[in-house]
Amino acid sequence: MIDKRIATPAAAVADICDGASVMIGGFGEAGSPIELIHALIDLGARDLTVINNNTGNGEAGLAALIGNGQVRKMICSYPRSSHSKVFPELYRAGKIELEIVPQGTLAERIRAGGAGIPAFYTASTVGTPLAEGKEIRNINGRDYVMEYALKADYALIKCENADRLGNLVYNKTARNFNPVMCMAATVTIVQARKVVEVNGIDPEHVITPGIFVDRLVEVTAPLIESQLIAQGVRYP
Amino acid sequence: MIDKRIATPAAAVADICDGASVMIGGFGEAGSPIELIHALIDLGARDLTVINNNTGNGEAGLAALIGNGQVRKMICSYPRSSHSKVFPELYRAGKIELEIVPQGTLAERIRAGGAGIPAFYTASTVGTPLAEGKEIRNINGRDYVMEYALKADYALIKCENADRLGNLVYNKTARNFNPVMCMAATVTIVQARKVVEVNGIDPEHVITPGIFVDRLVEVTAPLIESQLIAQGVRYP
Amino acid sequence: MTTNAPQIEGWSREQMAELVAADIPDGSYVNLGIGIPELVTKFVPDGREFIYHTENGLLGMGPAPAPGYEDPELINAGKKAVTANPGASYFHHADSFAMIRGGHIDVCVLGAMQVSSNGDLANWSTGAADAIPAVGGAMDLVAGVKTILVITQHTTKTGLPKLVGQCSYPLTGINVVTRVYSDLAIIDITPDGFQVHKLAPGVSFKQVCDKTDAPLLPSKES
Amino acid sequence: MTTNAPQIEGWSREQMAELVAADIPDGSYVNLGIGIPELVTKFVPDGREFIYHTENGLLGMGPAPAPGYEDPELINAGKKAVTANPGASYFHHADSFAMIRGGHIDVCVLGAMQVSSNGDLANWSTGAADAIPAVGGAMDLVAGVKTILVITQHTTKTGLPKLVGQCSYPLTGINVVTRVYSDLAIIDITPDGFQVHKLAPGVSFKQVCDKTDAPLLPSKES
Repeated sequence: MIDKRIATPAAAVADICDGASVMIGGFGEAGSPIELIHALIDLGARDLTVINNNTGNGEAGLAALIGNGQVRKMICSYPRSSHSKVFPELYRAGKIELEIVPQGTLAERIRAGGAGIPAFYTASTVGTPLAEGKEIRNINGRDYVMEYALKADYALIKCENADRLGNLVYNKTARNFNPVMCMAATVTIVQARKVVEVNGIDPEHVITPGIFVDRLVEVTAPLIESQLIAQGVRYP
Repeated sequence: MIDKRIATPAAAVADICDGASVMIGGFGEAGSPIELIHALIDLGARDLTVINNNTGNGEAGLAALIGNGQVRKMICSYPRSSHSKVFPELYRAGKIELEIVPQGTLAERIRAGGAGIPAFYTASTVGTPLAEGKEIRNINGRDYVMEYALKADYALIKCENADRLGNLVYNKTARNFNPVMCMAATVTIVQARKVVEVNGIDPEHVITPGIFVDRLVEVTAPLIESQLIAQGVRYP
Repeated sequence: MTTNAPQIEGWSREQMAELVAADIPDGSYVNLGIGIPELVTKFVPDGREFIYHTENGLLGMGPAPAPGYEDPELINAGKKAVTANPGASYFHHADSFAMIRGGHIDVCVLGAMQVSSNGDLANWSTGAADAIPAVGGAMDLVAGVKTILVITQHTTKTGLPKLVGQCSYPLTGINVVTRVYSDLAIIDITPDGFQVHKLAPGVSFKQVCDKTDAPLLPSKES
Repeated sequence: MTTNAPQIEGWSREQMAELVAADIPDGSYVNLGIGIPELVTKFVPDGREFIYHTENGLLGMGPAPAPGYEDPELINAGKKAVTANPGASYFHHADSFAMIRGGHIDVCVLGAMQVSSNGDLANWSTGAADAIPAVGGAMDLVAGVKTILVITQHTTKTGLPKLVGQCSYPLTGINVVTRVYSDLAIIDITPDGFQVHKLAPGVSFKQVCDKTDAPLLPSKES
C-alpha cells in the first residue's frame, strides 16, 4: 500500500544535506511550511540554496533559517518586506548571495522545471537590468528573454488537506507557489493541516496530484507567522 | 453587471468569419462542444483552421464540420480513430491540410499561447521526422526542439457548470484540452450543461477562472457523440 | 524646471484615484499596485463592475475583512488581509502570471519613481549601491497587462520631476505606460512624447511644464 | 534470419504482460499504451500497488465500468470507458503532459513496430505514402517517462523481425527503450546492443537470433 505519511517533520527532512537546493512554498506567511523549516533549522544543514518569493519575516520560519546562517544563496523576487530584517543585514554584510527573479518568471521557471521544459521565452525584463547577459530573441516582432527552468533537490510545502497518496488541496491564497514547487523538486515534503481518508478529496478538486508528493507530515495546528512576529518569537 | 450569457449557440458563434482559426475542446467525445460546432455548421463559415486533438467521429460534431467542407486545415495529434472516416477521405483526396503535433506538445503550445510564452523547448520529437526543419538546441547536455505558442481567434468549449462571470468546472476527463484552449483564444465561447448562481462554484474548485471566458451558452442536455454514431446521425 | 517653487495645490490622492477609476471600462479585470492605486476600489463609478486580480492567486478580490475576521492565508500581493467576492477563484502562481503575461488582465495601475516620455517605467529600485533589489511582480505586470496606468505625485518629496526624458533609475519596462495620473495633470504617452490630457483645476500648463523634465505637449482641446 | 520458419511457441500475450508487471516496482506511476500493454493491469503481483496515468487527464485510472455504467466523459487515452479509483485526480492536458514530460511517470509500457539495438522506437507510422500520420502522445511519453518498456510480438504477422539494427520506419524517439518483452524473450537494450535477459521456455538463443535483425548477446547468466 502506498503511504507517504511520515511521523514527524524531523524525520521528513532528515536527509537534507549541506549544499542542497530547497524550494520553500508560501507567499509571505500564506502557505509557509513553518514546522518543516524549523525541522530544517534543528537538522542544521548548511550552505543551502533556497528558493522562495521572499526572505521571511520576523525571526521565525524562513527568516530564522536565514538568520541561523544556513542559507548560502536566496533566489527570490522580493527580499524586502515590512517585517524582514534578517536578510537585509546579512546581505549588506556580504554574507548571503541573492538572485533576483521577477515573480512571474520565478513561478514560470519553477513550473517549467516541473513540466520538463528546459527553457522558455518571456517579455518580462526586456530592456531592464535583469535581462543583462541573457539571450534576447525577436519572435513575431517583439523581443523576449530566454529563461531556464528551475529545479531543486527538495521542496518544503504547506497544504490544508492531504491523503496518504499525496493528493493535496490548499487554503485560499496559501496555494501560491506550493503546487508548482511540488512539481519541480526531486523530493517533495509536505506538511498538511489534516490527513484525510483516500476518498476524502473529490478527484475533481485535487490541486496537487499525489504523483508530485514524496513525503507527508500532519501538522494539525501550524504556527502562524504574524502571531510569532507580534509575540516577538525567535526560533530556535 | 458582468454577464457573459448568450441565449443560443447560434448567437454565440455568429461572428466567426471565413478564414478564422478555431480551437475546439474535447478528447474524442469527452468535452466536445457538439452544439457549438453544429451552430458553426449552420453559420457556414469556411476556410477554417481547426485545432483539436482528433478529427471527429461519425458524421456529427467535428466530423460533420470537416465533412461540410468548412475546414481548410487541421492541427491535431491523432487524426485517425475507429469511427473517423470523414477526415481520412478528404485528406487522401488532398482536400484538407494537416499539421501533426504530438499531443503533449500540442497541449503545451496552447498553454504557452494562453500564458504569454511565445516559444519553449521540449525533448519530444527530437530525432524524429516531426522535428525536421525545427530549431534544435542543446541544454545541459540534452537536445531539445523549439516549439512556438499556438493561439486562435476562437475557442469552442464544453463544460459542466458555469456562472455568469464565466467561471467553469468540467466533468471528469472532459476537462482535457478545454481549460488551456480557454486561455489561448481571443474569443472563448463556452457551452455549459448548467449555469449556476455566482456563488454556486466554490472559489477553491474553479478550474477555468472567468477571465478566460467571453461568451456562455447553457445547453442542458448536450448530444452524446457515441450515441449519434450508434444511431447513424448525420448533421445537418 | 524649478525645484524650490511653492507647492501647487492639485488633485488629492483620492481625486487621482477617482480619475483613474473613471477611465476604466465596465467589466475590466484590474490589478492594482500597492499604495495610491489601492484607492481606486473606492471610486468605481455607478453601474460599473471591476474584477480585481491579485497576483498571489486570487481573481475577484474583495475589500479588507472586518477586524477579527482576517485569515492569514487570504491576503493580497501587498500581504494585507483581504476577502474574496462571490464568483472569485483561487489559483497558483504560475496560473496567476499566465493571466498577466498572457494579456488577460485589462488594466494595471502602478506607482512610479520615474516615467519617461516614451513610456519607460522605473518603479522598483533607485539603483543605489546599498539598495536591496526587490522587483516582485512589477516587470511581469508591465510586460503583460494590456493597459498600464501610472498614478503618482508629479514630483518627488524633494521636488524632483518624475516625468523625465529618460529614466535615470533602473527600468521596470520599456514603452509600457499608457497614461500618467499625477496631482497636477493627466498626461498621455504619445508617439510625440508627453501630452497633457487634462490639467488639475487651478494648475496651468506652464506650471506642469516647469515640473516636468521633458518636452510636454498641450492638450489637444486647449 | 528466417521469415518462413515454422511458428515457435513462446509466451502468450498474457504471459508477456505478466512478465512486465513482475518487473514494475511497488508504488509506481504507470502509463499503459493501447493493446497488449493494457493486459498488465491483470497481473499486478500481490502486495504491489500501481497507480495508472492516462494522458487525457486522469491519475488513478481504474478498470472498465460494469456494462451500463459507462460515462462518455470518463474515458482513457484509447477512448474507452474507464473508472476512477479512490484517490484519483483529474487534470487538464497541459498538466497531464507536465507529468509525462517532467519525468514524473515511472514506467510506460508501449507496443512497437520496430525497436533498434540502441533503443530507438518506431511505433506510430509505416511512413507509407498513403498513410495518415497519427502520433498521439507517443513521442511525449518516450521522451519524458523514466523507463520505457516495450511489449510486442518478436516478428510481424508476416514474420519480419521487429528488433533491428536500425529502424526503417519513422522514429517515435531515439535511445528511449530500456527493455523489450517479446513472445520469445526478454531483451535488454545495453550499450553493447540487444542482450537476452530471459528466454521463453522451450525457445533457444539461436531461434531468437534467427528472428532478430541485429546482433544479439546471450544472457549473462547463460
